[in-house]
Amino acid sequence: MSDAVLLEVVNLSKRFGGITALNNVSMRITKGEILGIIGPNGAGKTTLVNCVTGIYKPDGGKVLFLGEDITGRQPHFIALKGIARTWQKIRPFYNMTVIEAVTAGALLRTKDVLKAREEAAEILEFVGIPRSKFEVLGKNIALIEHKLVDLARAIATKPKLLFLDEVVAGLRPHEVDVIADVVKKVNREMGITLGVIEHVMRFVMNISDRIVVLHEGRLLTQGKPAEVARDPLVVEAYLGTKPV
Amino acid sequence: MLPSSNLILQSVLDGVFLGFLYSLMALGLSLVFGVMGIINFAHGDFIMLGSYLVWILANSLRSDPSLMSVITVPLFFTIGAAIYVAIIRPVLGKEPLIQIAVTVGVGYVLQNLALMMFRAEPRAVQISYLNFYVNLGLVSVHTAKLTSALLSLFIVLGVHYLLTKTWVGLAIRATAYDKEIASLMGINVGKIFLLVFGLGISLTGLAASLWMTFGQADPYIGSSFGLLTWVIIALGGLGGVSGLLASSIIVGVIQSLTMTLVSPSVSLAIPYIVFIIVLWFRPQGLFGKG
Amino acid sequence: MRARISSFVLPALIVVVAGATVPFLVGFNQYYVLLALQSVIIASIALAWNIIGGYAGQLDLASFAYVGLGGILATTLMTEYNITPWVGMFLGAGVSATLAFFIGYPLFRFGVKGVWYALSTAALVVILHEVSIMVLGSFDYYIPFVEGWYYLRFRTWENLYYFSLIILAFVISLNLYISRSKVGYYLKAIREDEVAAEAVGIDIRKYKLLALMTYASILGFIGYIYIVSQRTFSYKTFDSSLSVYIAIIGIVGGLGSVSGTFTAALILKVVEEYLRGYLGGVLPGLHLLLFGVLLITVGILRPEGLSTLTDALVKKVKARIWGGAP
Amino acid sequence: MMSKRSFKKAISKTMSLVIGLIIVIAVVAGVLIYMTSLPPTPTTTPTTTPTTTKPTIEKVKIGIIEPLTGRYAVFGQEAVDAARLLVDIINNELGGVRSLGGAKLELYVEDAGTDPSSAALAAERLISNYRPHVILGAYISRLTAAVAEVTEREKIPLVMDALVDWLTERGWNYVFRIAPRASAHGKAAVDFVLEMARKTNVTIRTVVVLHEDSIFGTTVANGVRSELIANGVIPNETITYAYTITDFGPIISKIRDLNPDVIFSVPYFSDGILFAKALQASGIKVKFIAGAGGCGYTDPDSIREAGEAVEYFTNTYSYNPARQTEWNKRIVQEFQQKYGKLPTEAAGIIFYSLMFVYEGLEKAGQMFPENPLNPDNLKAAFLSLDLNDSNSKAAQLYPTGKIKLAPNGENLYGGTAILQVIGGQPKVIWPEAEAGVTPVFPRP
Repeated sequence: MSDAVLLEVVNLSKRFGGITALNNVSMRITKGEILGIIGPNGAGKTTLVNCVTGIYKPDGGKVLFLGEDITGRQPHFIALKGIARTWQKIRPFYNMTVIEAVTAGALLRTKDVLKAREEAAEILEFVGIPRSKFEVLGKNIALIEHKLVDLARAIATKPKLLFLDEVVAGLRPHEVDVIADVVKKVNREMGITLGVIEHVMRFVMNISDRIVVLHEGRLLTQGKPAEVARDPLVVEAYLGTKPV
Repeated sequence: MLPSSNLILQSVLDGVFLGFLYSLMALGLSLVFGVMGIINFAHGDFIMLGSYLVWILANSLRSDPSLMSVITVPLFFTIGAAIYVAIIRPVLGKEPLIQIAVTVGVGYVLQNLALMMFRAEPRAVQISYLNFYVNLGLVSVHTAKLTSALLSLFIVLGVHYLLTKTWVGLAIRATAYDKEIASLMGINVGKIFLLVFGLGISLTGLAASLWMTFGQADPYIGSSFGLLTWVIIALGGLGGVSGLLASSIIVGVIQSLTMTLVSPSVSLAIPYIVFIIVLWFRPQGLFGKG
Repeated sequence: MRARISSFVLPALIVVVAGATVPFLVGFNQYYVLLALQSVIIASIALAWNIIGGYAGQLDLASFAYVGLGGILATTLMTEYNITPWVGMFLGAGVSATLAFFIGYPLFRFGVKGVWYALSTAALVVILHEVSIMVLGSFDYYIPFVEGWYYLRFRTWENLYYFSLIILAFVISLNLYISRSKVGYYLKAIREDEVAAEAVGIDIRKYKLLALMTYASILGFIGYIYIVSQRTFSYKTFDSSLSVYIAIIGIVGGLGSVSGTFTAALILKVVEEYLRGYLGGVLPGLHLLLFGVLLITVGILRPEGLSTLTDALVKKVKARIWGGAP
Repeated sequence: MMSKRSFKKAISKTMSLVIGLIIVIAVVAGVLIYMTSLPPTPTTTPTTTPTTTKPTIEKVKIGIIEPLTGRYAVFGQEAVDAARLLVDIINNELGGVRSLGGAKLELYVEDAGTDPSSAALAAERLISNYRPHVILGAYISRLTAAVAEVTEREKIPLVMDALVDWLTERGWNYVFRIAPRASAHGKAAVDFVLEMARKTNVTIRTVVVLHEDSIFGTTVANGVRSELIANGVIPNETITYAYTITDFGPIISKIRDLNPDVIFSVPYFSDGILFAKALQASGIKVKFIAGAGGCGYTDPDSIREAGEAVEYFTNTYSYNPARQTEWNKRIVQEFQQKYGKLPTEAAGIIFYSLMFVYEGLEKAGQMFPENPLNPDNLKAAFLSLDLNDSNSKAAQLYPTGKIKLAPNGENLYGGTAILQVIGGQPKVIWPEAEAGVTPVFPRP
């Protein structure tokens, strides 16, 4: 694992009306790691990813990817640079078949549709979608399959960095384990750096190399999973705002 | 020949009156779109249907069209509720294109139903208690228009009061804000939707009664009203009664001035051009809650 | 590779060959030939709409803005400057595509979509309608009778029909080609979810604009054929209800389905003509009323339109031809 | 872009050869079959009518293409009603076409729809199904043009009931128009007003032309304007509006501002009623409102709906329902009996047009006994007629009482009557007033 910085976020801020969703957040993601991004509801996790991937234009600060300033660029440009993502609320292509949806992702790096389809098939098999499902329309598959297809679609763009936004939300425990295995495989076998936004602590602690904690739009702390879990600030943030 | 300042003043006044009526026409659409997220392309055609109904009623009862609202409002509420159950409910939450397709279908049916029943010639009600002008020196005021403008304003403010000050209004606004949270709070979202769609359609029945005090019905007025009310919503944004009134008056005045200063043949082109350009620069104000 | 090429050229070829036999089958009865011509024109327009409406999912209600603009330009060039429509139609396509660019660029740039896109395009037709009243006045412009291929104007309808059949074939292959190409995948992804599409690297503005301009230029090209089949043009050529009608065909046929849209265009045109011919005097507007009902039914019960039926049929035919492999 | 290169590469040589071969074969075969099958098709044999040359002609087929659906259906329906009545009268009361051995007329009705596409289809269908000897239609100019192209190709005489001027100016060989052209309506309105102004010593300083913006309204209004200018009166303002106008407010404001002495108005239908009522409500004093173009103001429906508001308004008419000739009184009465309303313009035009066709057929039977229904013979017969009240029923139905066609098919004596609403009744006041009626000018 090299220590080369892949993504650097400097003093990033984002406001919605009177609410500050991100307040001077600075952080780094290094090449090859799995970074867990956690925090209670409304901590600004998704906003952070949205600002990095160009969905939102940040109000202040910088986003550097491989040293290049990509602050406020359009999402498709950022995707082309090599940052992909999945969505907290799944965003499937309902009226396209599974293979078509992933092919659309693969077409970012090639113009040849047949080649893209082959790549898509490989990736789908890699994440564990059987060939028999390839020609099924997006609206006819189960939630866990949606999550995997979404993931495959993002991987198909051949990203250097992939953000997973609450990828296991709504899944049953054994399904969470399936996703955890796939995510680790993506990191190890494909060499894709991952930013994992998560609510489910067991999942994120299990797979992450390192964890950053956001709270009320600020960076609260960061470190190894075990350290973070013991940090009193984190415990307070979680217990204080979200009585479970 | 240069238009006199009198003429301009008069046109602006006419436009303002028309604008108030437009605000009533747009109110129902705004409610349905804002609360339910339903894109109703048949809204104008309901005004058309109402106008014919008023034409029949007023001529057979030999009475003023505005009084016909006593009949049209409850009737249209029922029609609206029925259409909600039969046609709108199945497409709730579906992609916009499907909603548009379905409501365009409803509009098509209404328009051609009217064509079949009433043929194509425009119809005007012949009895109106208010069809005279009052001369005020610089300008003169058409009493029918003044009355419909005042009544429209009154109703728009009344609905605003209903939405802001009553429990039902609160429930409606909560539903508009977030369906799921509203239903968690014990609000029957299905009932609210039924109510809102019924209310939206009944407001077209009311607008039609006022419209027929000086306008005429024809199977095709629905399309121009439909587009015009959408333009008003686009300009005014959702939610605010003041935005609705302001944009209605702007559209009314632009239309009126175009008619006197350019040509009545092109009275729609300029509001539409304004609409398209506003869409470019204020898209954030147009998508409501976003 | 071979299967791929034939898969978008062959269907068009079949349509041309089958279509070319129609005049012979009806014994050159001008009524049926004209009906076939009008059906082919409507089908071509609806299939062009399929690119922006079906693939890219933008509910465009401005088809006759582009048909009218391109057609009126080509016609005027012919009547005023004796420029052959063979040139004029391409210029018409260019002008329509230019209009599409100036409309589409800001709309897509500023993220106007969904209902607002539909309304903007509906407004565009009305604007052109009213502007053309100012420019053209309220006159009918009759295309003087000059026969021959140079003018693409004929006494009988066969030649124009064959010509429009070739346009239809081109539009069909273009549709099929797009649906199998990168552009097609991208447009469909945009239709399904613009945000997700952009996140996988699709420049949604560029591709939507590309779809819009392709659609507009086909319509601008067909414009002359449409006007010459009408014999006159006027401000009424910018027809909003026909523009909505085209979108209805696309939706009833099934978004993005070539066979569905084609079938819907033929069926609706024939039903319309049947009702006019047999019931016209009895119940005016009946066919439009039926279309409205059809549209509601499709919207509620079968959002995929006719496409499931026609696609199954096409698959069967394909299986016959290639012995199974799709 | 990407498509071209991969496309080219992708087509293998054999594939392109096969495709090319199929296209060539299809085209060659198509052209060959087309060429060889040309002669026997009906489309290229228009000169021989299917009727035999022997004198036993049992029926003469009359086609009528009118808009029966959509916006213009009101007019088309009335025209067809009128045609049905007249065919009835001709067959039963007049004994058919006597010079053709009492051949009966047979009417074939076709709906022109609302646009040129459907009108052309209607014409093709009517001809391929029935091949009428004469066709009438189609009220709206665009629809008529689409029909005329077809009838011209098939050499079937088309008697038009559309009034717009240009229809007789296209060099078509088989079109005829008995009815006065649109600009004649405008001219008549101006001539009448100027004549009355001279007689009553009223000075006209300001004139406004107000018209609906369809091609018909515009052509009539152009007739008004050119006649005004020819007489040295420059109209101060021309206001146009779409006849679907819903609110006259802004126009009334403008008229108040201009304060005209005379308004020449070309309404379409109930926009006239709406305008009259708005003008009445406004209290603006205008010396005279002269309508032109046959619709609105003076027809019975308008008077019933607008009441007081249209008192003393005038309008020009292609037809004069009050004309006191034997046949006009008779047909108006029968129309009223059968349909329960007075005939308006749309019916009137069909009355005299169809009666003219009937008299033309009689003439053709006399002139060309061996082949009376040949289109060129029919045309010759039509052009040779010189009709007036004493020798013709058609002329008795016509406002000017005279019909004679010019070589382009236009009636040389095309003219209109002017009606005025007096005491809630439409009265003919110009060119000759009905018995006991004097025009009211200016409005009191």
